[in-house]
Amino acid sequence: MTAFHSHLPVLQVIVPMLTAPLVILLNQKRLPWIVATAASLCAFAIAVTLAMSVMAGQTIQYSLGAWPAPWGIELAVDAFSALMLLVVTGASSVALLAGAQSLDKDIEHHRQPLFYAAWLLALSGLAGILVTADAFNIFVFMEISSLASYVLISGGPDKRALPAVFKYLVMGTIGATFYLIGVGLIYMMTGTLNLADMAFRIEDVADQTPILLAAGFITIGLALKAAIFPLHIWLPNAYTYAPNMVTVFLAACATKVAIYVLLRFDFFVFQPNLVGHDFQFTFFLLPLSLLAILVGSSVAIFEPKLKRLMAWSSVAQIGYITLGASLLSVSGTTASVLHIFNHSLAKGALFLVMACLGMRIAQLRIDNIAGIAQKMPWTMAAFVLAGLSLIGVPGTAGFISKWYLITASFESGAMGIALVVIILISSLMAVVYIWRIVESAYFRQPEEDLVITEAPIPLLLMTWVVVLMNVYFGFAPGVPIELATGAAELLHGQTP
Amino acid sequence: MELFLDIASWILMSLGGVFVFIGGLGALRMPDLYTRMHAAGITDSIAPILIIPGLMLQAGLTLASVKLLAILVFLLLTGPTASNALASAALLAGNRSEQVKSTAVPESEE
Amino acid sequence: MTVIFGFFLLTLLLITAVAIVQSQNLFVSVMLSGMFSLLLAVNFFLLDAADVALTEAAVGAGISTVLLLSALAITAKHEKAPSSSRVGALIIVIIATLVLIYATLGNPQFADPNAPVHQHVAPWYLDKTAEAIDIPNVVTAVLGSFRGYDTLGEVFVVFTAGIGVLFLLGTQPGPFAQSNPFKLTDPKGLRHYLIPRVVGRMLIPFILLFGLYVQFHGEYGPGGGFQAGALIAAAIILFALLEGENSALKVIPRSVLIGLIAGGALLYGVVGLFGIFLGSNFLDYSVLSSNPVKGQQMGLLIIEAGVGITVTGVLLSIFHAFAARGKF
Amino acid sequence: MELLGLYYYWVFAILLMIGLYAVIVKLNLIKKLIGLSLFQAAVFLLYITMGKLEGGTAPIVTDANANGLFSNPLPQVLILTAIVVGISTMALGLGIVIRIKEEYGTIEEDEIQEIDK
Repeated sequence: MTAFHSHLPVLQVIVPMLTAPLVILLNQKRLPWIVATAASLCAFAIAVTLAMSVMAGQTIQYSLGAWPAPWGIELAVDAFSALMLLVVTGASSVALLAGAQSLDKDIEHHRQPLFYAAWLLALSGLAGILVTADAFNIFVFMEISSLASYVLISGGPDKRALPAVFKYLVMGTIGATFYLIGVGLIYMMTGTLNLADMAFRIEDVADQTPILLAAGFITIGLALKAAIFPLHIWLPNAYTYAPNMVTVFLAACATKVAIYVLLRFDFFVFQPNLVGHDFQFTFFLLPLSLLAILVGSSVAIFEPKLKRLMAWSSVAQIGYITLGASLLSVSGTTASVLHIFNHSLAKGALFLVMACLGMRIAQLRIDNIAGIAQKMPWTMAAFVLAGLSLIGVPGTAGFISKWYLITASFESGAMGIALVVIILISSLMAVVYIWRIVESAYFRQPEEDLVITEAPIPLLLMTWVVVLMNVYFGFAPGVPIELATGAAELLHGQTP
Repeated sequence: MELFLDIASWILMSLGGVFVFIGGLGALRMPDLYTRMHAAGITDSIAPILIIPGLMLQAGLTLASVKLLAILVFLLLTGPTASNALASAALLAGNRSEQVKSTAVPESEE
Repeated sequence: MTVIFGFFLLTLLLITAVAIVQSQNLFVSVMLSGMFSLLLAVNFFLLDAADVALTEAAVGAGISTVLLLSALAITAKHEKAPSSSRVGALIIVIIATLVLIYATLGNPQFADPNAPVHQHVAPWYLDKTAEAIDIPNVVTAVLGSFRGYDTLGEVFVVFTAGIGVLFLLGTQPGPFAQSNPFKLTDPKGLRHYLIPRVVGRMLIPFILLFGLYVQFHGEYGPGGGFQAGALIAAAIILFALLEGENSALKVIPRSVLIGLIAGGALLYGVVGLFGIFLGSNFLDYSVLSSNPVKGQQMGLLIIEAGVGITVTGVLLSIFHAFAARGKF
Repeated sequence: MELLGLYYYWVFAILLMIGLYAVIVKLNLIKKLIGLSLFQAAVFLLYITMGKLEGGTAPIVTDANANGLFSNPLPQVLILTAIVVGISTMALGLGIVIRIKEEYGTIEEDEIQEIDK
């Protein structure tokens, strides 16, 4: 390992972070976009390098300021964070590469430097949460990423973005503050902020009541951030009214990072140490996940607005992720982590298609896209493939994680059959809502003559790259499966 | 000498406390804005003049005394200014006292 | 004595909080929340947190009151009367409070030297500061060096808020500026109000001086970049209120403000990067000088300056953005 | 002293819930933000309370008190950061509220929902 190599965990965060102040100083036409894209690609390259090191069996640790761990802040990259880093930096890079025209349409030129700076800060905030091993540091970076995403969403062309983002701001702040209370209570009982040190010292705490309280606060706070049913109410509007490219970026990774922190705390810190912590999973998370899946899918079926439909489908998909985790087995958690990855691919592709449509149509409603497949054949073909991945048809990435989820459900005994039935029913519901769009686009006659053309080439190209990745990871899912298994074993305290 | 200083400082501080209390009572019980401000002005002006020298007697000839003196000067400058600004703002906003209805109100200070 | 004082202040805090929520007049709410912050600051001081008290006073009673008032000037003065009763929410909140109180009964005893908080990492900071950094204020040492990465994050939170407000509001007067009866800043300032103007002008240099004192004395006493930034921004906001916003913009134009925002944040980051270039880890200041202790002190000085610069820039930009929305 | 310690935690709990109540119940957006800041202030109090040490002083070590007791500096550092985060959120929130007022002409939540229908 070279000297430069050892600095990668911190560079992952500070490359986009320190580029942000540079970006606001640039006001030539294309320069902010070029610099931001370059920084994002650089972060992606770092993430790939880190993932390769992790797969080669290294655990990467880094002490900031050269102060040793429980006193200074430590960064640590393992299989779970490496996988998430790939998702986050990949989503940001794809959205930026694809989005120059789309963002030009949504954001006035003089506001663009500020917008791209906020984008980079959102990226570095999310990356910062993923690499750090310090509970309070997570809070700081969570706030950077949240504040930056409020800014990004508020750039939406519709005025309804503003109330939506205000609601997100209020609920996000409550979530972060709950998390802060939880961390404070744990600190009070253990005297440390380092996650590993915390897990080690919680065992010795005599009175567990404050720790239980802390677990409650942290779980609720992060559930708010992750939009876990029934705390999802900020999500549909925020995703719907954000600029299209921002939706691609945030839908692919923002809530998932909150789920990452939640899983890390629940499995890594609480599960081995708290008596009765299993109940939280069996009696709260499991039923809520099922409700999320069913409610999210049913609302999506009747939703006329396309982006809102996709957002409700995200609520359901978050349900799948938490369902896998609530099975409390290595295979369940593997399915959960894998679904984080695959759902990002599928939903990223779908929102990219929405962005393609958004370039040509003002109002994205099901009725407005009648017959559009004749005019935008490539876009709609991409939609069909991505939709198949979302449903979980064999040969796509979505199938792999659904398969793992079903296998894990069967392992969990008699209740498993019921779970499998629900998973199948909700997949059928996904067929219905994807079909409604396909039917409108392919088989309905346009109301008047549409004078529109195919989406701009860079956008379409990136859409197809992501769609083909869906197919590729459907046939060759080796890398994500290896990282996801590694992550699950890590979370369950088994050394791989 | 020590005892004398102590007694003097306690007398000053207690007197200051009494004025703070009177000011607070006035701010609650007076009929309209201007008379209330008049009462509140007591806590701004006479109370610090009494309390801070009392504290300075306790501190003796130290850096703390110098800081206290600076605070006193600051309070004596800003308190009346704030009252003035508040009163003229109230006047401009059309808040007239019951008692001074007949008094001519300046058009504007512009 | 401390016990009585503590009970008294905490009860006042609660009463103020209830009054803030109860009042329908938003101006009253804002002024009360300024008082709330001052009371909270006094409470922090009683709990030996001098730095936090200073910050809470500067931020809560100073900056956030100014921001809220400028927002009120553009939006609304009164809250609408509530349409329906909210007994349900009240009951839930009361139950949650009782649960919380029950759960805190398991907390370690207040101020107990054997509590885990005082055992594990805290003593190390107290010892190590004297040895490795050699400055009196341990809070500054932890803030700037041991947990300097958090503080870097904090600077970027402020930075994000600054660019966020600039992104949302820009520098144009808003549509409500015309009909707005409450002018935040008269274009001509308070030129015709003799007493506030004279006294205000007299105070500005002293506030600036105090800001610089807080900035550079942070290693010896309570204070540091953030508090100093808030104070310096307050002085310039005062100038803007007295002389008109345009005069303030002549002194520090918008382009300079953007430069301050970006420059302070970059300064902090670059000091961190020097750690990497000089062969150690990010944010390790020891390598900045041949003597590690001197290096740490130098690093702290520079990063505190970076924090101060960014905070000043951001707070002023936010103020100008709000003020421009209500102009004319 | 022990009672005072309990009272600190009670005040934390009550303040937290007063803030939460304001955020949930109040329809005025600025009032919601004020409630949010009360909510955060409660957390500041929790952290600072736990850092207090019997007989301690502020953690500023000079020659005069080198062997004395000091309160825990770490919670204070964390809260310094949290206060800054709080004011940043408030500033951004107010920016959004101003834009909402300009677009909708009101900052009452129910009226905004009425317009959006």
